[in-house]
Amino acid sequence: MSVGRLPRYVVRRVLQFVPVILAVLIFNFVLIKIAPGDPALTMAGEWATKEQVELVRQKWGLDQPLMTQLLRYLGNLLGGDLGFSYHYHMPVLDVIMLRLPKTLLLVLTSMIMGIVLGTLIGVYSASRYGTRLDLVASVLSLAFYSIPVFWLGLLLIIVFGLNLKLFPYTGYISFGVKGAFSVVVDVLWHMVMPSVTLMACLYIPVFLRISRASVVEVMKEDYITTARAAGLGERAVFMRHALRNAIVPVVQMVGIWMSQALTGVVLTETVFSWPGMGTLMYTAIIMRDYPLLMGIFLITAVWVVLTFLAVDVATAYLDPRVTYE
Amino acid sequence: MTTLSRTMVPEPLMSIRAAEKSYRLRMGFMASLMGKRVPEIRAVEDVDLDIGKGEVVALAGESGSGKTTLGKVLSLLEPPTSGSIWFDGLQLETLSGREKRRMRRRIQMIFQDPYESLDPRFTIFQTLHEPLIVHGIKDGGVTHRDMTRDVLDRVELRPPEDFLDRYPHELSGGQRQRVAVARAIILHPDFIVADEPVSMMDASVRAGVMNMMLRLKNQLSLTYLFITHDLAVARYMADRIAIMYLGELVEVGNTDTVINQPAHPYTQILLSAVPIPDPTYGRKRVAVPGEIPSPTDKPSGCRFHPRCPYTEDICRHRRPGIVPLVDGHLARCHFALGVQGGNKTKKDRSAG
Amino acid sequence: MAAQVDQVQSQFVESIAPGGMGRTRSFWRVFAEKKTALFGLVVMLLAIAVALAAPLLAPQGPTHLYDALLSPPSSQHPFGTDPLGRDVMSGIVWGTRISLLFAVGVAGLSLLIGVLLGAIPGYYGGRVDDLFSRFFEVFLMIPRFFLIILVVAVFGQNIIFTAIVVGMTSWVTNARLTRAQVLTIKERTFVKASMATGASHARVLFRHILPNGLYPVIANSSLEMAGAIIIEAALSFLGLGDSNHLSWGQLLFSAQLHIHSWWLALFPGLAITLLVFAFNLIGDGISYAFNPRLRGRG
Amino acid sequence: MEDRLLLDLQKLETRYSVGRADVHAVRDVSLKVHRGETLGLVGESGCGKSTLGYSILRILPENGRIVNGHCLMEGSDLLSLSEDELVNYRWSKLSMIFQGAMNALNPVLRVDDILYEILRAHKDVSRAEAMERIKELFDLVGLARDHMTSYAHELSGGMRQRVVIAMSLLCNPSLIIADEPTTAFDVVVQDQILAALEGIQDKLGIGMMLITHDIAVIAETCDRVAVMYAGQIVEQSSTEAIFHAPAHPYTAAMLNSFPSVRGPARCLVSLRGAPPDLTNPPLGCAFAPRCPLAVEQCREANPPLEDLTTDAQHLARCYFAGSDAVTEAWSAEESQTGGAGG
Repeated sequence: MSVGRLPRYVVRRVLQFVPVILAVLIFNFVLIKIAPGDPALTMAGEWATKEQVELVRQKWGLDQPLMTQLLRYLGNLLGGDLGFSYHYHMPVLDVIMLRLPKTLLLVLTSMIMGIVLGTLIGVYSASRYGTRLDLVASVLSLAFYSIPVFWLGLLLIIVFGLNLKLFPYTGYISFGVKGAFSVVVDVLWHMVMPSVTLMACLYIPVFLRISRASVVEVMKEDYITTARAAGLGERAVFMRHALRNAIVPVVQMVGIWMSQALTGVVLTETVFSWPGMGTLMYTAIIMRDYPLLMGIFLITAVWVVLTFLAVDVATAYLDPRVTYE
Repeated sequence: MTTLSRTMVPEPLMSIRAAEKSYRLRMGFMASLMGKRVPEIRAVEDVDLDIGKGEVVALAGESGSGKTTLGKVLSLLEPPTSGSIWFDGLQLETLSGREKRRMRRRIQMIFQDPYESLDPRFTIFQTLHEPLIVHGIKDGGVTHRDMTRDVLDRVELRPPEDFLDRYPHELSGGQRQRVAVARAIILHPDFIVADEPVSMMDASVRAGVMNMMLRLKNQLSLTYLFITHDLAVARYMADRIAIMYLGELVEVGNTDTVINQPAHPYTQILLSAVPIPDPTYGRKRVAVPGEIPSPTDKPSGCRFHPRCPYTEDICRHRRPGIVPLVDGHLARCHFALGVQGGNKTKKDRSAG
Repeated sequence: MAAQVDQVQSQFVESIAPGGMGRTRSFWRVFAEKKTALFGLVVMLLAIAVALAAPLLAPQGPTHLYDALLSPPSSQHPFGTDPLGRDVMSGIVWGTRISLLFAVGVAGLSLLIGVLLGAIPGYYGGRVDDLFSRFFEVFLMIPRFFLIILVVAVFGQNIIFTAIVVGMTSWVTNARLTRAQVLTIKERTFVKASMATGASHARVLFRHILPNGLYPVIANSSLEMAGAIIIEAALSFLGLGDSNHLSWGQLLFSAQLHIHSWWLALFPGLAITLLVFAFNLIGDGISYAFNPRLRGRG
Repeated sequence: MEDRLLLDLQKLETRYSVGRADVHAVRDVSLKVHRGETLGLVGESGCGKSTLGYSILRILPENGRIVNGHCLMEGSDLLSLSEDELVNYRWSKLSMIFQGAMNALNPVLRVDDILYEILRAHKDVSRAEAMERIKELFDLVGLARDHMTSYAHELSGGMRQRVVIAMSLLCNPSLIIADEPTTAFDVVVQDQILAALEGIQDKLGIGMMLITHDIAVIAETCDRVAVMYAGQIVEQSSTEAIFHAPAHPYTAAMLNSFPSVRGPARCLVSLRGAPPDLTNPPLGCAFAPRCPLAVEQCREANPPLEDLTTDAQHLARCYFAGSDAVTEAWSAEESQTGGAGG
């Protein structure tokens, strides 16, 4: 727990992750290269002549051996160059930077609300362990978790968008909105349905169940019995002894879902036409925009690594048995 | 020093010479790639011991003394890191895989926890049957079912038919341990390593299992290495007692001698710590500082010197060899003779 | 530690402590104590019955074109018809077969690969374990759904191929559960006892370790089936389904395009949710029945 | 003697519901513990001795309940206290040392914080005052003060058990119930813990109830002994009387089943069979099926806990109590089994 070791630990962990990211990149690179279809052909367009296709091939270095292509790609990466998107005719990094904030806005908002709500209900449910309320909470959470996000999204659109016309259901902002305040309100308005979908089908059930399960588990520990026997009131037992221990699995679950924040919401983004990373990835795949795809993979991998690291640091902070080793 | 121990037993069934078992600590993949030195634990070091045919030798010590590891090595569960083990004239490390498998028929093991040592998904018959299958015993004139019935009868689980098709969870702890003993004797072994076989039982059941094991020893001419942390149990079961501390044998001798005239300070302290089931006895408590250190970080010189009441300078830097006393009694202490003879003044520090 | 990321559905098995108990007889009793798990079982059996009886329940087949296009639910078409005049209920009835087969195929493949790949590092430990664990970790860093979309979009949209892809990307949870179980059970005394009698590695692994340790994998397989049904639906929903097989997801795909015909979305989605819910309940029940730690004290 | 009375258990009965059945874990137990006295409660696993301890503190698991009896602590009945009153009562009057200290300390809290928390729940103390008290107790149980700021996982098993003992003393209780405080420890550590407990008893003169299965521990530390079998007290007396003239065949068997490192080598007695199923306790004496003395009468009616003296100093639940048959019962049994000895 000594904070002094933290910087060294972070550096070491980041260094450890470099080969992992490299492995992910190479894997994706190879996967894309063995895919059927000729990217040069796709890029040059359907009506291109043979010469034009060759020209494109040469321009992008697609005629080089695979190894050379890979090395060149990695070399460019070191220089901060993620390549150029065929489809958007923009540098890959720029395309991603346009989309990334929108996904983060949607996902982080929904997730934070989901974590808070889910954990509160879960902990309350655990404190009433075995009661009817607890049973209802745990069955309902599983039922909601079983609903496909895109289906709930579709139903919400049909009911609240088309019929009741309460909320907008495509995009993240209405056309022609001006002024900071109006923009914020408009974006929030657009976020309501996608957020509700994400929270209802994923975040609330997941955090409800994990927090409930870990509190229930902790309450069976001997030190809880000891604390009770020692005359600590039920409240103190719960607040001081149970929660601190039960929070660790919840934090790890936050890490798991946070690590999937960028790509885990492709379906929700698709249903609500939210211009985020999910829809971008889908477009990149359908359009065979390989440089963009590689860029997305890279950003995703880095994101995953960072969230893992954050969880490890948080776990070591919360649980003295885990050290920064 | 090896020759000394050999004189103890005229016709040893098993001879252990300079046996050592060390483990490498697991470390991260990355760290091992970076070529960091792997830390090592020497769980057993420099052990010489002879076990005579028909003898019961108790191996006693605290947890962390390495007694279970030595038991695993002797029961062929794990190979020694160095040293040699001779069994009935054969050197075990030189055996081929097939010979080793055949050797397993002659060396069996009984484990501590009867709730753990039987596969919960196997019936008693399946459990007893397994060694017969593994060693390709013919299911002929005497059927496997007969053999299992016979061993159940020997371990006093009667009538055997009532037990064959039951599952372990339907039996009591004592009954399970009897099944474990039955499994150990079904192949007619010569030597049985019993690792704390009675330490998890209630006293009244424990006495029954101990008595049964002694009876089986006589009936089937078995030899036991009986591992225990309880010197009272060791005294009841054993002909000879060997005391372990931090991976070494510190004292070996006949049961009466070790119990009544211990030559190693550690043995004395162990004995003085055993409560006596007699309210009038008035035991003298010899306080010993600290607890047994971790085997990763053993003290220099005599392993026991930081906790020993008689420590002198030599103990801190020189590791004592084995000192022979009368009648095959050995102790690893610079002052073995003095301690036993009482020349050293006891620094009793009765607590309370 | 880094390997905590798991498949989406795995958090329900995470709480299963390694270990194992093997009272097959009491298993059903405990499982039946959980009414919700029984409900899941009933729904699953019902789904199987519907799948088997599809020719009786919807004799015209799922692709028969009726005259009524986009008709709302009526006595003739209880769940309505789609823009081509296909009966939605027939589609759901026949789609049950595809969903179930897909789920079983995916879970089976994932089980096979997972148990094999998990048993090796668990049993041998040491370097082998380090190597495999690292491999699992790297595999977990690849966004799974992303990869499935990529492979299916690029290499083709055959449903069997899709099942294989999904199965091959979902084994990691099984492998990690198996590894953890084998690692623990290997150290248990009854395994040591079997080794001491001279039993072979194969015997020890297949007769003692795996039978005692597979229950989290079994529980996970049920969740895996739930996940597979959702993934198939999701792929179809994105237009990456197999157009030769009318699955529930395919029905939803067309619903997306005819958003005013609410019945197109409602009924297939309900079917998916119900079956997924059932598999989740069953998985929950299995871990509950097998793991004494999830139950109360005493 | 009576003015020194601390705990007076009267006809306590505790049951667990398991499935549809009830396990009669504690049946009609009456006991007294006095100030300055250590009472040993001895019996084998499943005899109800731990349940008795939990019942007194009313910390039974969810499926357990006390169905009958009184538990008078310095005159007030613990069983009639409300949950709130009980919270204050626990630890300030009556504390417990649990079996398995390994898990009795919260792994994510520092030892001093755990202790401070408990002290604060009972007394209005500043942190500094609390730390003084904790230091005092650490000295008393023989723990170095440096360990105050440790986490549980940084301590050895023996040290953790000392922390748990210190914890039980925090609020100056008048009675401590120690449930198998030395089980699972090696003999040297066990001895250190026993020494610490004896030291506490000498210095503080409080009442102590020591629950154990080990009669050697009883012999060395207890003034009086109660022997439990199948949920009942079968014999109760001073330690000397029990060890020298056991009046119940079960006590006699227990005494003869323990090996010792001192005294003459002798054959050990073992019991056949198992204790009765307590979902359906037998009508007669619970020990009868395993007893060599059992006669028809034993199987038909449970013998009462009879006073062998005039002042309730030696009680035994056996029709043969006090006769020589009891002490000789097992020597006959030994020759029967052939009694292989060491």
